[in-house]
Amino acid sequence: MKMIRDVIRDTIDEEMARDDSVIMLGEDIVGGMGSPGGPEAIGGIWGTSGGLWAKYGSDRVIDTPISESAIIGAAAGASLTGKRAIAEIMFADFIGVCMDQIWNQVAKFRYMFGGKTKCPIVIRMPYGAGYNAAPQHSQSIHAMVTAMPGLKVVMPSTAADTKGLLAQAIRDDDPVIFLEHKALYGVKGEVPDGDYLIPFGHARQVTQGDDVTILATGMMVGFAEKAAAQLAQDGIGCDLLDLRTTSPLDEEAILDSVERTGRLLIVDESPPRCSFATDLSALVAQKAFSSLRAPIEMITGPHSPVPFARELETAYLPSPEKIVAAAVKAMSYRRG
Amino acid sequence: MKMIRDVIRDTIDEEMARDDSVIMLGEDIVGGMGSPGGPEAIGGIWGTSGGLWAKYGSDRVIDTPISESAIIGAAAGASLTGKRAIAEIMFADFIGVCMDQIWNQVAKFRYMFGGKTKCPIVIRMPYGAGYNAAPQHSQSIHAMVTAMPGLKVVMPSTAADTKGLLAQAIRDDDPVIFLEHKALYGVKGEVPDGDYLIPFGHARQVTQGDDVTILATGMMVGFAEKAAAQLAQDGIGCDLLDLRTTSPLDEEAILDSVERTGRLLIVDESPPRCSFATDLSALVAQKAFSSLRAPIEMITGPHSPVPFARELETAYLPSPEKIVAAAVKAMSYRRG
Amino acid sequence: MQLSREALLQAYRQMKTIRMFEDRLHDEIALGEIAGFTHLYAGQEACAVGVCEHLDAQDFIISTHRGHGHCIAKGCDVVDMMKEIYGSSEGLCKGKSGSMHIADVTRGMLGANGIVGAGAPIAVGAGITAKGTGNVSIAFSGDGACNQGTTFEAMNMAVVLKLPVIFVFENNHYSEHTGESYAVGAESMTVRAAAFGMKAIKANGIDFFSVYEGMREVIDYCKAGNGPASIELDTERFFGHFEGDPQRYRGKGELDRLREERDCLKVFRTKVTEAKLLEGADLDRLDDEVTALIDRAVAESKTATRPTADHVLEDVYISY
Amino acid sequence: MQLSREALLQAYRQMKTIRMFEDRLHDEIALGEIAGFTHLYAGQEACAVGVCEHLDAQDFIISTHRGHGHCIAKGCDVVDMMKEIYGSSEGLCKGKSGSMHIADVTRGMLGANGIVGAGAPIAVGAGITAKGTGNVSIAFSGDGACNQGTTFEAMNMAVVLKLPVIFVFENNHYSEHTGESYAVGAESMTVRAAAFGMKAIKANGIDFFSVYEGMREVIDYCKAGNGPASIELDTERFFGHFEGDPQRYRGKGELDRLREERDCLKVFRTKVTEAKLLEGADLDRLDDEVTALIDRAVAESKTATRPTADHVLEDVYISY
Ligand SMILES: Cc1ncc(C[n+]2csc(CCOP(=O)(O)OP(=O)(O)O)c2C)c(N)n1
Ligand SMILES: Cc1ncc(C[n+]2csc(CCOP(=O)(O)OP(=O)(O)O)c2C)c(N)n1
Ligand SMILES: [Mg+2]
Ligand SMILES: [Mg+2]
Repeated sequence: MKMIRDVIRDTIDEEMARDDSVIMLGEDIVGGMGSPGGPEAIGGIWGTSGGLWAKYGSDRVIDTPISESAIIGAAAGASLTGKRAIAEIMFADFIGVCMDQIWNQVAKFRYMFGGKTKCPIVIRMPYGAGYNAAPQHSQSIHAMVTAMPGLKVVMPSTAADTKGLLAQAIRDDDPVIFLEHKALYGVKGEVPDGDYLIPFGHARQVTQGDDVTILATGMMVGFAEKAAAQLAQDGIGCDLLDLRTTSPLDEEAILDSVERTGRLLIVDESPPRCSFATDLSALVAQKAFSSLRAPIEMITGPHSPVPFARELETAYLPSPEKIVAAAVKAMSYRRG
Repeated sequence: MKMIRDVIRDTIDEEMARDDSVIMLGEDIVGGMGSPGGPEAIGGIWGTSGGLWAKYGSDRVIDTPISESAIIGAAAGASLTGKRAIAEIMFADFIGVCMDQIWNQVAKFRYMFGGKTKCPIVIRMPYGAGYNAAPQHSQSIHAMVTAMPGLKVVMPSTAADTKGLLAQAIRDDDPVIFLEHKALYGVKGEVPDGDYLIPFGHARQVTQGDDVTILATGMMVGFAEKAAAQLAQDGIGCDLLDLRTTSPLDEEAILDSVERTGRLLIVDESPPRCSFATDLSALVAQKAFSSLRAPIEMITGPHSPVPFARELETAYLPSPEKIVAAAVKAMSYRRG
Repeated sequence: MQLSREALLQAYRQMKTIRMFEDRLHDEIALGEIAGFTHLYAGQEACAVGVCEHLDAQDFIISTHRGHGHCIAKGCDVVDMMKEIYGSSEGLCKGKSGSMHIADVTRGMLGANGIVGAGAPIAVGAGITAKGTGNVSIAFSGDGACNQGTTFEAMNMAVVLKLPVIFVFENNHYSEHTGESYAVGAESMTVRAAAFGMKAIKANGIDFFSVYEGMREVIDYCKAGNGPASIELDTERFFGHFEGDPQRYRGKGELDRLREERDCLKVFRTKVTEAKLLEGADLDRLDDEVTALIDRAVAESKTATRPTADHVLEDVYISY
Repeated sequence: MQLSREALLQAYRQMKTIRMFEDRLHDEIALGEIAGFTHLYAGQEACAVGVCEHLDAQDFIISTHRGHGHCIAKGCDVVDMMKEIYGSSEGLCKGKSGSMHIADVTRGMLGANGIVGAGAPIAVGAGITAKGTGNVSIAFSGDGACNQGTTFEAMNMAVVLKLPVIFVFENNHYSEHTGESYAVGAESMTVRAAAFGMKAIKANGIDFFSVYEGMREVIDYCKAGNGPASIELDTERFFGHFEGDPQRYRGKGELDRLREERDCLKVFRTKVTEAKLLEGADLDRLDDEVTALIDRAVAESKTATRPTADHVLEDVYISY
């Protein structure tokens, strides 16, 4: 059993040991640079890089000033020229100060350069609400990056998946956005030893059932699992898929499931408009229309920033209760 | 009859004359600052600000260095403190270098500050493909900004709407993203004289029909109009709605129409994932499910950057032909 | 030192209010009473107060993630601030914002800000509003924030537009856990700011009088229409970067030494009493006053109304 | 001037190739043969060539929206470049990129770039790769791009990480229609760059030899492990900002004067012939060679294979 934050550290460690071209950049990922306590007084504010600087040195574990555009740009330039850079953006919310480098540079290099180059970069971004971290430190940005052609987007929900998907991300030749839910860092799970890779675009079947399909990622998977357990007691069988990667997307698993259940719930942490939830809904409304027996229900945040106060943030977030209610609604739907 | 670029200039002029607090910021919006030819040698690279500097002076028509974050930040700070700033970002594609100011600052001020302030800013952004301007100068960003709570998003398609919606945007107390399709600047149309405001959230009915609902915005409206004319000849009646604003959205008009037609085509210029097209699809799949008689069809760009070459860009974009084909497909659908 | 007795008392009251606000928050957070990320300002009081004592409600400031001190110094209601940090709907921002986004635009306080470097461009905009009115706009930034692209853009734009903007750099020598000497590649942020084409000076950020005098100089410069200026304040933070930070990046005994030798409140007390401008008893009275205020703020916050689910969608828009 | 005869001929060939490439494009664009936005480099040839003649394929450069000159100087295939600008699938980037994104990473050319200021951070990354190898990484930027936050961040980060990165600022005195004196608030971009903590020099951007010598100085400095450097090149652009620009921001007669007095090709020819390093006939021979090359490039481009719809989704990913 290992905490997800340690899985991340250990996986990076293994990949850095395996391949000299892997480097890491970010703010305070060493910690203590230029301070009396000295380097690695800390080892990353998320505890995901402890010990790496001591092992691999300043040329491979690179602490940077607060300059997110330069962090992504530097990781991109290094990855274009032979490295495999892992960039850490301390909070996904900071994508706003470095989006051009992600969207117009990293995501488009290969296309713009006629397929003659690669940019094997991993951009790690802790994301998500649940910490009362207020509007600028609580956001989920997976829709924004999933919308960007040229990026792959990963959202692990378990310790084992974190290892398999992160190793895959680092070895992948395409740019990968690796989204780590802040609330999951402390969660523990079994992790396979040795080389362990999970290919992108393959959903994980969490629970099986024939009544309702539930799609979720990241922290929402646990919420949906709780809801599914409750629903099972009430005799409603849930087919819960943890999508693992939003781009590429396991369309097949989704469509197969909906064809079986005829009902779809989508659980998504971000606000509803132009979201990953709408993306999944549209997929099914176009490609599995004839199987649908009820309206597609989306359980998402509202169209508002993530508020600070505990009561407000709780009201903002999806919850097992809201999922259960939506499932009951879908089950009781009769075409009018 | 007036070209849309002139409508924009004239509307800004009228609003600046009407209200001293209206100011304007952007790169080269005066043109010729610090050059031998002198100020207003140009008047904006899009021709949307000619003559305004001469009329209103440097304190209200503010030419800036190439610093988009500072442009939006400055417009935001001015708008928080009593001005109504109109910021021009020369191409919508440049949102990547100023997104934090739009997303985490402008959009969230009122919410974060407990509803005790306003930030009446208009951010004008020329967008869209069709000019062979290649991957970094051809994008449509309406999904990204529609997803952001706190912003209103406007996408006019006619000269008259440009006037009514821009005047509304400038007088609106909420932040507005005003998206101008580059290919429409030269399009002419009748424009009402005098004070003319179009409230946000009200779609424009372009054609009426009972067979298929078509939703479009910006340049896509003209494409859909052509398709509707062709389809009318083939006996297929299209209910074409120009949505005008994507946020707020005229849900009522959309749902009413789909309830009548039972078939929905969505025409959208951007890539498909987590897009405005999926947003509309999800709305209908959730709220007008029982009326749907065929899968919802989306005619969008593919999941790729906008390519440069003429043939590629043409293949990338939706077209009247693609819309016609999708309508025919929807009409011939039989639930299997 | 031409400050009146009232002005001196006011400066001390403000600094002490900030200190006690932060000390008390530190304790309450340790008790688990307060949610979210909180960055305490204790140690830097002479900066906020030395700057803001020059300002009135028509002058603008914008702050950082470490914003409580600036808010208090600019006149935000201390009880309402505390309620905000507790997440009450009676809070200054109705519980929507918490520590990191406290604002009161009616007092010219344009908000704390969770995005490092985001404030400086916004201060430029407030400078557009202030231009020609005799008022100024102040951007507070840290030694970490000064490396962010937005801060640089703002500095250049303020120079180009000749705006009355003052960039106040509070150099507390750390950005999170990283030493300033590592992250600022330049000889100093002041040398760098000067090269942008503005007046750029330094002052002693643990000495209220030094900050106050320095600010007078740059404010006069701005008000004379010369465009922006910057001032770097050498200062110290007494708590961790955020609450919970074990501060292993500090040197051995560093914190004890700072609290002993570089406490701006002690420095102030010594100066004014030695110069016989105020008596110790004057200051003690203020200490009591402030203690009562902070006690009341915390007590009221603990019982203040909590927000409810229907508030979530309020105040996203004015009309929608 | 310690350049060999071969080196001089090569420098002239490169500059002339750029000039004729651009002059020809100007004509073809006027004929409506070429789609999209094209920014011509003519006038600045001594900059690209003076820089790149120091480099080999293991050194990296990154360019701007005005990239043709840098591409040619760094060794990109001229015919393939022309085909790209014509949008052929035989183009260097298969017709996906056009003028604004031409790249050839195998030659260390990391791309023209349509986003002003985007290149400098990427050059920092190439500098990470170059560090310790004896190679360097070059970021070309304009007098407009030097005000972008990304450029500033890149400069500071390169200093902090002591990378062999050279910021080459081509000061052609205009960003689009705006004069450099307006948009750069600092005394000069060189003074500002120096204050970031790097060696910062100026050279005469219409004199190949001045650029070449200046570059030698900064490259030596970088290779000695001192970290980054910058060089500002005083230069001129001969065409509009983009093709179609009426250039009303120019002074009366300005363009004629520049073409007469500040043409880097004329300056080069005069210098090398007066110093008897080369004969006019040598250069004329190269002119003919280059004319033939450009003629061939255009002719081949006009008949080259066109891309088809099924190419749109190619090369978005390596595997998906
Ligand atoms: C854009 C952005 N990057 C990183 C962070 C995380 N962060 C918050 S405060 C901080 C350090 C700021 O240092 P400094 O400017 O010196 O201010 P201080 O904390 O010392 O007051 C960092 C890196 C952030 N909030 N925003
Ligand atoms: C982020 C961004 N902002 C604005 C533009 C539009 N633009 C393209 S080139 C240019 C001027 C650049 O000036 P300079 O850096 O001096 O280069 P030059 O054109 O003189 O070569 C501008 C404003 C852009 N492409 N990207
Ligand atoms: Mg600091
Ligand atoms: Mg220029």
